[in-house]
Amino acid sequence: MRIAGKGLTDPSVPVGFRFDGRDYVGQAGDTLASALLANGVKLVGRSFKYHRPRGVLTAGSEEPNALVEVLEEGGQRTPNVRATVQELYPGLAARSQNRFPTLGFDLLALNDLAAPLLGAGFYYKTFMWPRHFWEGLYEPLIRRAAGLGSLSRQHDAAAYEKAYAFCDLLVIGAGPAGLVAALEAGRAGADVILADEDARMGGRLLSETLVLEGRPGMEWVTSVLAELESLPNVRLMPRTTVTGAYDHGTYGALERVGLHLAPRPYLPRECFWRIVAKQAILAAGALERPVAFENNDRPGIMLASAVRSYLNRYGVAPGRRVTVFTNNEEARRTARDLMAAGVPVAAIIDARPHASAVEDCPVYTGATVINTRGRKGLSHITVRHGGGEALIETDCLAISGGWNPTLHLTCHRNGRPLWNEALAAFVPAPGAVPGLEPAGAAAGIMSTAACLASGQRAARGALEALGRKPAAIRLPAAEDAPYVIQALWQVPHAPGLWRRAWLDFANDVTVKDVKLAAQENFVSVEHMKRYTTQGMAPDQGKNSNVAALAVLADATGRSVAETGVTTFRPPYTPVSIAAMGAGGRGTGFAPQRFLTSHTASVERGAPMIEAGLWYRAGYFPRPGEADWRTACDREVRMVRERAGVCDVSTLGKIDIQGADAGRFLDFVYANTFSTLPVGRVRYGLMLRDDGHVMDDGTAARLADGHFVMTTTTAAAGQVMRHLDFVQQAFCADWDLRLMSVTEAWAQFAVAGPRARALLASVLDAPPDLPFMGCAPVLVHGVKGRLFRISFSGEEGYEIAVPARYGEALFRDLLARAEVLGGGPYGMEALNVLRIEKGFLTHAELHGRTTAFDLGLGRMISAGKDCIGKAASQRPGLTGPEREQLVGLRPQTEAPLTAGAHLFVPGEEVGRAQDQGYTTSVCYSPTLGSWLALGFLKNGRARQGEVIRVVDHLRAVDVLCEVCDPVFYDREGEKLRA
Amino acid sequence: MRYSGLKVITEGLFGNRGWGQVWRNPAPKAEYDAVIIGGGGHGLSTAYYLAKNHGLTNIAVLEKGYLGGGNVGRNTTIVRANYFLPGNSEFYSHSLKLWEGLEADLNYNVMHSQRGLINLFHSDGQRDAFARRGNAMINQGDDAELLDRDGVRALLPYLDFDQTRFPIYGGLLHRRGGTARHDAVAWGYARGADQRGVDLIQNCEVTGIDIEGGVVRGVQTTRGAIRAKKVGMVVAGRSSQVAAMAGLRLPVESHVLQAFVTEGLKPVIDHVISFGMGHFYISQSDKGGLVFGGDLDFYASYAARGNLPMMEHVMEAGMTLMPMIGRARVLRSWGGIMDMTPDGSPIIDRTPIEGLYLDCGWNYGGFKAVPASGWCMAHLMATGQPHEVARRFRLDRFATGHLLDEEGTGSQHNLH
Amino acid sequence: MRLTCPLCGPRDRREFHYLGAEEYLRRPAAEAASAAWDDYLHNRDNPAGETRDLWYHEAGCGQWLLVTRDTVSHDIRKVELVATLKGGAK
Amino acid sequence: MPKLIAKTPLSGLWPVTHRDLSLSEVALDRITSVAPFRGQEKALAKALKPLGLAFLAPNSFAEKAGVRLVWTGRDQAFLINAVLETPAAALTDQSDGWACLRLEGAGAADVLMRLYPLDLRAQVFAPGQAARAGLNHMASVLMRTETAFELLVFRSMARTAWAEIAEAMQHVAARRAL
Repeated sequence: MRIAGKGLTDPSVPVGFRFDGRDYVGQAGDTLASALLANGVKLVGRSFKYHRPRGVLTAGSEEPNALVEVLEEGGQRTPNVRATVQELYPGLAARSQNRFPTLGFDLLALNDLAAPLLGAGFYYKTFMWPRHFWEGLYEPLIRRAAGLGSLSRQHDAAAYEKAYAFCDLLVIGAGPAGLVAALEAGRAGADVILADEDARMGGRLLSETLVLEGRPGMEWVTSVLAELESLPNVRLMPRTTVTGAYDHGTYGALERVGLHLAPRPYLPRECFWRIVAKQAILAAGALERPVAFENNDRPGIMLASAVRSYLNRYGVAPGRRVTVFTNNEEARRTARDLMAAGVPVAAIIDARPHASAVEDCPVYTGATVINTRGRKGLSHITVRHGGGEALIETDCLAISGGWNPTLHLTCHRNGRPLWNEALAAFVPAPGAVPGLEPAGAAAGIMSTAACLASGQRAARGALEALGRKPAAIRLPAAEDAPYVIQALWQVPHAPGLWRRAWLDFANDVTVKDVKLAAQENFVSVEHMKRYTTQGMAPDQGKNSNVAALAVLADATGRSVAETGVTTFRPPYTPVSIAAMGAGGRGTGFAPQRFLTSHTASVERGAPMIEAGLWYRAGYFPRPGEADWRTACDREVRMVRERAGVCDVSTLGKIDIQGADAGRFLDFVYANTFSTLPVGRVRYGLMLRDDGHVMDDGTAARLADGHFVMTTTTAAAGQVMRHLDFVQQAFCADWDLRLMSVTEAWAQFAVAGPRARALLASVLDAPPDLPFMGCAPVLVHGVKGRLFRISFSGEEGYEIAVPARYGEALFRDLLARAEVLGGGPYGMEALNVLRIEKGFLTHAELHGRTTAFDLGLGRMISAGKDCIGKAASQRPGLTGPEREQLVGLRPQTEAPLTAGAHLFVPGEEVGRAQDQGYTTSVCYSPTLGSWLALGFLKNGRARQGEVIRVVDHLRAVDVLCEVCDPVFYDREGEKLRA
Repeated sequence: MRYSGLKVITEGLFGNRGWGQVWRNPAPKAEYDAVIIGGGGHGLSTAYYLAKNHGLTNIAVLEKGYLGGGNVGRNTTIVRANYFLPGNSEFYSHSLKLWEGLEADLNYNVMHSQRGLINLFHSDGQRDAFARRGNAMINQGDDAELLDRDGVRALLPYLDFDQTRFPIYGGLLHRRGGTARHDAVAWGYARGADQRGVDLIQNCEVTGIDIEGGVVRGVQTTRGAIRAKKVGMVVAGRSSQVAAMAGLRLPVESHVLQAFVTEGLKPVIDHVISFGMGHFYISQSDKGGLVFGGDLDFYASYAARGNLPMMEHVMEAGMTLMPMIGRARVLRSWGGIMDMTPDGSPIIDRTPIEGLYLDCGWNYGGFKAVPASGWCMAHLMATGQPHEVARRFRLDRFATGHLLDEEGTGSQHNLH
Repeated sequence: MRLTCPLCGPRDRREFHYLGAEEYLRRPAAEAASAAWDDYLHNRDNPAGETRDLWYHEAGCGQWLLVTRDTVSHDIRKVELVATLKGGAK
Repeated sequence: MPKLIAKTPLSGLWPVTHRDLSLSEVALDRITSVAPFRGQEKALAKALKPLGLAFLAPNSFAEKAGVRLVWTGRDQAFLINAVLETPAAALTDQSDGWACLRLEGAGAADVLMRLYPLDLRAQVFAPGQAARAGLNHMASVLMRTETAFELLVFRSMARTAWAEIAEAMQHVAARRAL
């Protein structure tokens, strides 16, 4: 019920919205919760386990009950939205969740009847028989009953973003302490960010009828905000929750950029901020907590502070006849505010025996609420007082069990809060997060005047740390009433199977559950939490943890301080995966690397295959070719018989210059390079420090002190990092410069019997290179490099030009190759060509292989030290037990698969009999046979043996002959032609 | 007290007053036949099997905090037997078989849910590597199926098959893979060990290991000295510190691994999905939270908490693979301390000190190993001989080169 | 988490690649005993407290850094360029 | 004789404009990595003198008559749009390895602070400053001139960089439209 003249919402701007299929009207400035309450809607959700009817408990993000799904056109929806945070916008559509079929009639409410059987941890003790019923029956039923809202299963196509921000001082929370802190620091010239979770800054001042400097608190808020906005060094970030405190002044924060509006194109829904702050002030206030008593979870039972928020900020009376139940002085303001606004207050129930009774309504002191009535909305409460009991008719009970400082961020770096007996609350431990100073209620400072002073003090501390002078702002006069509280966690109720007092509303954890945990010796707080699920719901125990600890302390005869506390971990409030993962959708997850030949390849219909971050052409189909194999076979034959062109620019290329360049290569390669003549190229094997093969490639000597090294595509980054390390750690005083030039060159393999002819047509003065020679060339007048190297086994060259000419040269080479009966070839043919030749890729160099395994043991030069040499000589890395590289040729025409395992024919097929595995297979059109490379125990000594190749997954079981891994042109005559 | 559905009903109808303590709170005795340092999953299962399989009941588990407070209570609960190197295969296979009988054995519902694990692959090369793995699993006697793209689509229709950065080529399905309720595993073993007479001593930190002439004599603790002929160090996450008390320097580096859980949601992900290209894996707990994680933060740390870069990377991976989870909200993030070894495989072995045994180096795969680790460590401690399925988990294998490097990333501790 | 690169200044952790403990700077002589290589490659003090380890400013200047920091609090005490360590790598 | 046609890394893309932000490709003629050999710093300084440039302090660049020298690492700088020949330094042609993007207009720093983990506000990252830093997942060299940000990214990734900056521009523009 809206109260005319109250609140900060705008009655002149009606906002239509929909909840559970019904249309309502609220006002600009409303949250969904305030608008529903204004429309008299009290039942907004069902509880997690017992499906008890639930209403709004709070007015903030800590809300445990009023969780809804927000619906969008097209079927997308957002589950578990706090109605207390969701701002109203025209057309907002929401519905209740975790109920079937409707909120009013929920069949799963039967669980409430079975409650005696569903106590803490009941599921650990049952559902064990028969065994397969768990996955088949019990678990699916439990899964369906559990959970809260539901995802739509549609891809989330909305816009999200992430951003970085930096400041001298981050002020978290824009209540009285935060505003003062920001103003003090802002006027002092510090670079300030003021972040507040609410859409509107002001904190509790928005919800209270407090007076500052003799004027309504809101006037002070407005004037401070106006000044802050005018300061260029202050940045205001409303709707921004600081969610985590991380190392070295880094904070995570979630901004609700567009959630208060109907979706619009390009406007991010949310932004996840990474804020780096030299200093920070935690002025996040405090959260009021309920009291556990029988049936304290009914719709209409609300925190006292929330009642004041709805009344004073939203102009909504949450009930027609309100009662207040408190253990502290402050909550009694609720009754006074309500009465001043003309809302009848049926009674104040104050648990403190010596509390005053000044309000103009019945006041029961030393009294407690012991039970309530009203299934879908509160109707009555029962009060016990001075030996008697009274039944009071009321539709809204405002409760307050005191306040818990919002200290969560101070725990994010493993800080443990301290128990403060006077406040009956935990307060932040000093220095818990370096550079983060709690202020105001977050530090356990409760009066408005003290909060203001505390904010100023914290800001001055931060300014001092920043080396700035304080601004000495004048603080407004404000109330300074002491915070008087008498701890009250639970009101005992009579025994009874269905009698329960709730602690954790969101997870349906009751006092009984905590006591049962204690009875079963789950007495560590962590055990109690995990056994009962206390504090593990969406509110992460913000409403209930402290009371649950107190109940556990009581049940185990310890003090709260002795009992300890569970840990608050980030995020403070839940963060959507889409926001923290912004940019990751689709191809955004990792950069795409495109070759200069990309467009030309796509034009020819080549499928572009991911190779690491690169895209490479798989094959170049010709009209009439039925499948990739046909194209691949043709391309292989083309290279073997004519000439093929393939873009190999993805190989890593590293420029190595300096007098010590050769010496350096000797150190990082297993074999020797310092003896390589200028104009020659050598194959190099690079080991990891632990003696296994890291990578292979070539290095060409362009000049005396100038080499260019190539790496495999996959290992390019790793090799660069490794070379930098070796240089800086072990060769820092050598004359040596390293520079990646991978991107600078477009490089094409030109291979086949007609390769020389093809090259002659593009080179201005074709050099006569020997095998493994290199030379500078002019390619149609452009300075390039030519290497005579081959990964195909044919006479082969790699021609490199500056990348800007890559596309043009690729097109030119293709056109000329086609004249010679050749053309482009892709990854598939490249792979077949290299398998035929027994050349290696990372299928073989998979990180577990050694030079010995590959038959390259002799490449480890005996005459010099190199990275990996010592470790490669460990006994486990050589010998007949090792699986060694072999070739495998089937005795039939049956296809082979990679990843199959090898067995001795006639022996059992099992792990103990495993002899090895295949790594690469192909159909060789050259040899008319399937071929495989693989690793076989003691394989080099077993050539000629027949081995059984078994792939259970793809139903392959083939006998193969073990042979040399080089299937084609073993003598290398073609290469050297 | 035996647990059963009937017992739950009868107790429930009588106000649950009859449930007794799940374990005792014994005071430490001056001497035990054996003590196990570490009351986590592995320590508790070691104690359980020492008592059950070897009849050793005069033993104690010493836990510096609360039982199950380490990585057994802060992991992503995945249970699988999909290793491919001899030495690992048989061990994890054995572990999975123990899992399959665990509820009946412990009379405790650990909610072991064999909902199927799918490892996605994104290139021909990855498919071949997974084929090698899957065949090794079958050779070992476990289950594996190779799914093509359509096969994956049939099981996981909500993945982004069209736009994701690394297209889905298929997946390796391990039907017997799944999840379990992590805390329950610790509690179930603890209860079982306690029932067999094992003393579970909480809030008892070991501060020294007594060694005389190369032979272990007992331990010093915050609750006094305890003599023991045999001492097992089962403290993954803190192995280096405890081993240092015995003068040992281990091939272990401690790293933080983060994990995440969302708010509760109605069932939406029915399997365990692993997205290797993005270092991302996910399942949905029975309570409804999406439980997921990624790679290490990569720097040595004992902070049991992580930082944003890896967190964001994990979320980005989730968004490229299954953008339907975008609206789910991360409720909590946490970190565990991982014993990372130079080959990514664990150590269950004797030490140079007689009577002192070591179970450590679980990298980030310790949860699924809890049953077999305890089984094998108990065998080692009771008989002095390594168990057949754990015989390759030797401490000296790094020096000798008999490595178990499933990832093929080499001796850098944090790359496994 | 942030590291101050001696050349580039304070930077976000995401720009750095981590290798491992300082031991990697103490490469034994080629002829050293296998135990020395085992210590170099595998065995670590792995302290819960102050440690020195190696980071690479991969997205930045490409320098390897020796970082003195605390593995429990994550405090960073010192960052040095590996290439200019006094007396070279130790 | 046939002539090879040169293409810039982002050829085919037109400048993108959102409100007053605009993104365009800058065609650079020549980039040379200059890394003085051991003990050759003075000789290199001499060689640079005719260009009116001196080797730089980290995180900065200098420009003279259209020739720019930008710090890119320890003992390393990129010389842009000039020819240098000297035995005093390892010279590596990087002309074709990088794409150069220019972002200008109000809010340019806001856009880039969605992708770079750097404080790029003018009072912190002023004209003349440079940084080697990650543009989201990509290596880059970032420079601020009097009027714009200019950044180098690897040629093969230039389209990703372009798309990511353009998307951030859209977001910033949509926010400003509120």
